[in-house]
Amino acid sequence: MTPLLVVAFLLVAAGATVVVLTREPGRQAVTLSVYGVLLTLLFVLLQAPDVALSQVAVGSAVVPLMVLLAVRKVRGGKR
Amino acid sequence: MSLLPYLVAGWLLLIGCFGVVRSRGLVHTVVCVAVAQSGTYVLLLSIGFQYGASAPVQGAPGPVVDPVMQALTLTDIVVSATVTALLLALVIQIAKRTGTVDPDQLDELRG
Amino acid sequence: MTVDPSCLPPLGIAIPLAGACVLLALAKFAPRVVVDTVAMTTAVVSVAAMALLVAATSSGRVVTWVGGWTPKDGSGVGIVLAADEIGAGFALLACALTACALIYTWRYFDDAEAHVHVLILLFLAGMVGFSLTADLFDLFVFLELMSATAYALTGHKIEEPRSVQGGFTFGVVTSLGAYFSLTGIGILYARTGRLGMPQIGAALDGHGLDPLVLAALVLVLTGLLVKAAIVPFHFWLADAHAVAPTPVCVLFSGVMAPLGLYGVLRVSTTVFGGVLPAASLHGTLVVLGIATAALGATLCLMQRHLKRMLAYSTIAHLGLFLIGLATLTASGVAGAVLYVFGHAGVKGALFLMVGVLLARKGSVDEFDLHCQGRDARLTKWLLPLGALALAGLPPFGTGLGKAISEESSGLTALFVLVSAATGGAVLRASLRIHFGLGPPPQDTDSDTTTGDDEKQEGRFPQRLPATMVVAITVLLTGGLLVGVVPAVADALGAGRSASWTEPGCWPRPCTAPRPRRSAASTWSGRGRASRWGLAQRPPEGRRVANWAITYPSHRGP
Amino acid sequence: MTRSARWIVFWLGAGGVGTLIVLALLRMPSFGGLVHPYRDLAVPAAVGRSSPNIVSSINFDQRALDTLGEETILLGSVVGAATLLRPSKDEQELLDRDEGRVLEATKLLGYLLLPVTLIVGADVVFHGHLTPGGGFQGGVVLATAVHLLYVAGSYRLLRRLRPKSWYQVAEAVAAGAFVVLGLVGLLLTGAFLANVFPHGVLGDLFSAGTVFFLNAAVGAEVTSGVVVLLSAFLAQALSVREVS
Repeated sequence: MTPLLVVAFLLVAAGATVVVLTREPGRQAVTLSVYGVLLTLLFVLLQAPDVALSQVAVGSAVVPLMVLLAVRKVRGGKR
Repeated sequence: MSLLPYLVAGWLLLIGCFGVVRSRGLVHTVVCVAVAQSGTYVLLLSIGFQYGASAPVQGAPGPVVDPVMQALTLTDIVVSATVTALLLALVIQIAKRTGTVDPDQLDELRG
Repeated sequence: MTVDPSCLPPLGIAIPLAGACVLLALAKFAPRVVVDTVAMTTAVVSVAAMALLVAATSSGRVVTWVGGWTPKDGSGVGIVLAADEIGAGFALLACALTACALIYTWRYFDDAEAHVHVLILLFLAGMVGFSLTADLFDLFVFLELMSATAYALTGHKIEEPRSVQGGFTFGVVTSLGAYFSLTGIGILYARTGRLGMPQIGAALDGHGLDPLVLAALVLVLTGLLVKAAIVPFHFWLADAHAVAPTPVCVLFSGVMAPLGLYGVLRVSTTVFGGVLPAASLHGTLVVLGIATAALGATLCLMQRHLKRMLAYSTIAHLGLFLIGLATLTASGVAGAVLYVFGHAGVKGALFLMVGVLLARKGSVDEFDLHCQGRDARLTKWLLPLGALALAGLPPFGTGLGKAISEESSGLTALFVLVSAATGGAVLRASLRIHFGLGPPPQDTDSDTTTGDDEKQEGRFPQRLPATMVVAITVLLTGGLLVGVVPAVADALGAGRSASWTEPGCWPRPCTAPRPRRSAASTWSGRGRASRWGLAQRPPEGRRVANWAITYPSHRGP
Repeated sequence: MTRSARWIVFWLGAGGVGTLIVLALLRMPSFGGLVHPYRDLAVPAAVGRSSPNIVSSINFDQRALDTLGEETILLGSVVGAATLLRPSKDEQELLDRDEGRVLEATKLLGYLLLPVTLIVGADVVFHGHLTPGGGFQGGVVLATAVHLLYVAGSYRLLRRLRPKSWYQVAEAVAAGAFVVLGLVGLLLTGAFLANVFPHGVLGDLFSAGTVFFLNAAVGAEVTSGVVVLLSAFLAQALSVREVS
């Protein structure tokens, strides 16, 4: 196993842990987006360009955006 | 070392579940569900990987990595995004109706 | 004109899908009556297609390779759909219940354009696909399709806190379950390099149960057992089924939850049948079934919220179905499936009657409604009848199914107690509401969920719309017919159990002794061919041969 | 379920499942190995149908039913989320709010990126059978492009360019097209979703038969679906307010 792959796998594992441990939902949207990029890098290394494209579009843009909008609405509801 | 990919996949799945149980806010719960699902992407792609093989595009010479697993992962990603959207929509309505997103304060949430 | 039966399974998926697309395109412009007509037509055409399919399965399994990727030289890349009596029966049940739910819906929703109809039709496509697929990854896709549309339908009444919360719990729990299933599917792919269920089964056959296969089994079954609300995954069901719109409850309790059990049966026989010691699987599933049945029945008796009561009765019955299926014998399985069909009709009718009560009286609380139903002409007589049917009264399908499965499982006392308890709970509520039985109950227990803050559904009509009466009658009659028409039991194989134990039939008999293969045997599926009946049953040769898969020669042990 | 009960269930379950998974993983074929039987069948099958992007061939030809299911999940979720996020009886969509002030640089960037993203998105969709990407990825990019207008601070302009109900109709038509293409296969060859169109020359734009058309249908469906989805979320976050 190449060192690059090892690093990528460990980064993904660490990224996921950080996302789960981030309590504040607004900040979690940011960590989730970074985690999406880490996954994308891993997928590129795993020779999966199609999947990487999907992941970068969905995992680090659309889903975090929806999370942000939901957080905003949820906070607004509390006012 | 060759077990690392699978262990990472298992870790993602379990840490996601851990986050769901630990969660004190429903938006956080939804994100943790998405993290749990990302474990399945890593697992599927790792299973399909082959050293020295190229991406399954353009009829490259030599072996390619398993395209079937990549196709399944694509489907999986779509499922993840859509399920996240639906759950977030429900969270927005819960917040509106009850004024809270803390699972401990919601009497109807027994899971 | 004769229809080639192999085009029916994909049509079962395509018809509701096409109907949903048409409806969604028309949603903004079409008047309500057009929407209802299109939805109803789609459901009726689906029922017809699936009825044809059921008829075709009587002469053997109908196998379809989607996209025309029929295996060449025994190995192929495509997705296979396989319909046998049970799978096609479940697909037909899903279509028929959807038709009934849509009849009831005719005068029911008034605010939300056509979106509920679209979701119900997409849900139907998911259920039909789940019943017919023989590809493990497709099983996951259709499981997710059923789940995604189901969350949206559960939370549809967005003004009610309980409704959206029930939908959310349902969503989180079943999604996580499905991801465990997908992990198991991935592990199986890593071992066998296959996705078709019979192909994986052939590759696993005779290699013993190592931890990898065991883990895959547990993981795949987890998602399905969550869907079927089997203990310890039962808690979401009552929260979700009690709050969904009434017509949707019919589908949830009648066919969606039992489909989870059908998935368990299909996976554990087709995929793991060759490696799993039948006794240990049987033991585990029976224990789970007993716990589920006992817990569901107890909680059912304690409810005063009528829809929750029915939901817990569904949990109890799911436990009983699991016990029947776990026998893995011809009669046990047939009995359980018959029980599922009878239960679907009866439970559906009960849910709709509670829906009528809710529409007329504005409550689904047993205490609240005490003596309130004296003037209700329809439910006064039909609700007690439904309660008796739920308890397993003989002429109904529930009675026959219960009789067959209790006989083959040997747990007669449990079956009688559990079904009597659920029927008794509904009967108690019905007598209190319609005949004022007993003194007006006092509110003492503050812990139980009451049903008086439930919002009224529908238009609150002065006269009960004929469509609602028709839907209830059709469902109740259906539950009765399943029991009295011998052809139904026959088609399920209860009457000709001999054919079930023949090799080549599906589900594979797990009672027959299985020759153990030495560990040194290769990973080829050749030994499997005889067990699939290729050698013994030439008349069915073409169809069965489609299943036979040879493996690339480089595959090592 | 109380919090402590939840934890007990979690640790018991995680312990059991974790042990089982680790035991299973020890027996997995080693990472990066040579044995991939399904691939050995799928790659020649894809090349035989003039589809250089093998993943697309699997998604839209060999295992097209998976993709049909996947797109149906997308359709159901979009309809479901839009239904769940509809303004309830005590709410109204207020149109007069325009959100915040945006830096000129951000605005410019947004307007500049818009055409670029649209072109990239379309390219990804239409070369899906040739290069990495396809209907889904391109569709998401296209939908995101439309929403760059929001980044540029012009929510009102976005609303005008984005009549939600028409996108919903477009989504329904695109999803319907997938089903119709499948039924065409059934009519012509007796197999649902069969690849019936001429396969063309490997590497041409119009090659790989039905794959090209299914790709385009999915691209249209995903674009309109994601637009509907994001617009429902945007509306909730920005303009749906309770009427008191």
